[in-house]
Amino acid sequence: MSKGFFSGLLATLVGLWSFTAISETDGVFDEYRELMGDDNPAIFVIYDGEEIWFTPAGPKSVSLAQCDLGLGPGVVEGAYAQLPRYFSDAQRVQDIEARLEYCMTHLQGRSPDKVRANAYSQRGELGTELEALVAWIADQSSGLTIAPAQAHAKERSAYTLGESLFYYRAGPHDFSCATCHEQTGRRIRLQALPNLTTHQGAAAAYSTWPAYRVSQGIVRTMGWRMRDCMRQQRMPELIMGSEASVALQTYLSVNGAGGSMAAPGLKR
Amino acid sequence: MASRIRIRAQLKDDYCEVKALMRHPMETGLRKDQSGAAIPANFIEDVQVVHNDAVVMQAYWGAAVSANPFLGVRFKGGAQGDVVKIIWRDNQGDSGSGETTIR
Amino acid sequence: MQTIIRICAFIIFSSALHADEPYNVLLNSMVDKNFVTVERLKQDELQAFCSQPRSATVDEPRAAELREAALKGVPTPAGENYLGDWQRGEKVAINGRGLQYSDDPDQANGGNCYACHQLDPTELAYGTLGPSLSGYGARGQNPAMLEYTWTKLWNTHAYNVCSHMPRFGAAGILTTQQLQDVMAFLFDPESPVNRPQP
Amino acid sequence: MGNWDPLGLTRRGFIKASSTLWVAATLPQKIWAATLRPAAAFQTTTLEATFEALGSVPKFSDAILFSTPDIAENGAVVPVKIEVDAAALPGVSKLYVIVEKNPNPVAAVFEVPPSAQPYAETRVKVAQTGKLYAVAEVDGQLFMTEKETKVTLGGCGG
Repeated sequence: MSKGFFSGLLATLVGLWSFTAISETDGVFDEYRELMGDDNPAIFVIYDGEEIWFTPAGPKSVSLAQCDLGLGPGVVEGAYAQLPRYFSDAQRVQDIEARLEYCMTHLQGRSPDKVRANAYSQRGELGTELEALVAWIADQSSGLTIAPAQAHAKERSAYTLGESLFYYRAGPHDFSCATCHEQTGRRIRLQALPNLTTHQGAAAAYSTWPAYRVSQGIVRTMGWRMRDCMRQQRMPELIMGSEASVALQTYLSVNGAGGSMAAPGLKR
Repeated sequence: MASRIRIRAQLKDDYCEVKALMRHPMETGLRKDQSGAAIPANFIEDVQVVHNDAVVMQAYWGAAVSANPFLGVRFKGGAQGDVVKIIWRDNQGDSGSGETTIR
Repeated sequence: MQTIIRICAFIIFSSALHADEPYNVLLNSMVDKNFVTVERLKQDELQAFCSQPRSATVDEPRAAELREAALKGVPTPAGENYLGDWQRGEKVAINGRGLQYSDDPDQANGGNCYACHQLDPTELAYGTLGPSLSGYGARGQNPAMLEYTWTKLWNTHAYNVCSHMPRFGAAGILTTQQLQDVMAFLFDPESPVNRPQP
Repeated sequence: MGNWDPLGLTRRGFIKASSTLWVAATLPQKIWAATLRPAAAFQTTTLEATFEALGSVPKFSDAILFSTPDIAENGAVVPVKIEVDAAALPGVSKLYVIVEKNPNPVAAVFEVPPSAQPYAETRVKVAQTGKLYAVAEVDGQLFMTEKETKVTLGGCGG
């Protein structure tokens, strides 16, 4: 019987039913969200994730139950809220996706390329193992305070790097993250844009990813969110769990520190 | 195989409110996958809500019902502890069911 | 084709001034995808200069040089013909695609103006990163106003260094014809931009 | 706050329970085939053809409370709720959700036995901005109310 079940269920109830809306919405979709209520299909994906965590897989046919997410082997509850963080075995700062890739390759013997190739659902697919794992792991931090580790020098330099990446303008459109996420109360078309340089904006955004996206019918991770934003900035493809992705997530989580996790969220 | 239906049954002043989420892609047959091939139509056609073996709602759905469909139903005469069961069948002959007790 | 040539020219001749660390990290964190390559990560002088918060203090002399260079690079359309067809211009303003690795490189690029600006006052889905342009035509079509708007679209840094509006002309995102159509969408009295407020 | 009580079993227990129910899903035929799926209604492609398939053009009635958002953040999932004032319009046996500009306007049909309230809530796909109709049937007579829902180009337009 999975140890985390009951605490998971409690966290699920708290997480899914603390409805979260990006604070900067100017009410355009309040009626829509109110009618949507809080019945979040992510609940199914969370159960999948838990099952996958305990199922032996990969060439070594080993489960992820001994994977260390930063709080000790197999400790899942509360782990997501303290990421990204430095891992001495990997010698680098990792987000949840880089950390899962590390466990999948070292514990299960899978090849990194294969893990990365199947990380995110392609069009028409209905959720990958990684997306389900991240949904469950994030749910296990639901309601807990966002507290990314910043004690290690590399964790602090990840934050500084994240900030410089946040303002890095390049590509045919000269876009950077700041183009859209540096001001409060702005939007692209009807899409509210959180100001990620502020505590409130960063907390509202960081706490609600991963999220069930109604437009795709699946749970999407923060890593995917970074990649897809870069795509729309007209940049090349961001590698899952890469240094740039982790640094940007560190910038977000530190800016949002003190907020409370409420993932998986329910989003467009 | 994780659960494919979540049901909540709550007694309100003079009716029992049932809320359910079903895990189903509800494919219209018009969507294409990454390689450009059409994804075949696959959607729930029938849903039955049963209270103590009596049907309190019979729904027929088309492909326009959203993915991972939600259903809200209200019926009279439910008591705490009664069993509410939901069964769905889709156009490919697959089916799913689940039940809960009224709170 | 003309756009593609100009994009390549734009990238090649832009002297690659890297703020080293982010560039190198990005180079190791990204891979080419379809027609979009890591070549796009190289910054030109303007991008490097503008990779800073909007509130940062500006090196005025350097900004003036960049503004001058931007202004000099703006071509005047043949015969000073600034206005094209507003119906086509509207499509360019609505189209949010173009130059993403998920886009078809053979399709014309969009301008995605609605992403940041209000235009047709009856259209709900508009952005607020840029000012509302509804009723822009009321400014009249005198040469100075046409030239100002044309230059602003071609290379916004000719007036406002480190603006966050893309350099639609200078970066080869839109063709001269597309820009003339967008100008018509802004100026033509028949255009929905200039319809009375709802 | 509602609770999602999976029968109070452990998660693994729950799976076993719901799979055994799978067998029980083959209910006695009499309950299951009580009515037939209105296949014709699901085939129509225009509003007129839809009303024809249902039997007549419904009369407007304000006894039908139809909740839908004026603006949908995304057309893939639009919440709809139909609540009929049973005093004003008694004897409702069927409820329809119709989306005028969908390839097939009929999205969902709800058969409501006497023991149920004339109420139904679900989420439907709305292809483009247009009218949504809630239709109620009372012994062969059709009543309806309509609401417009705007479906906007979400996200960053890319």
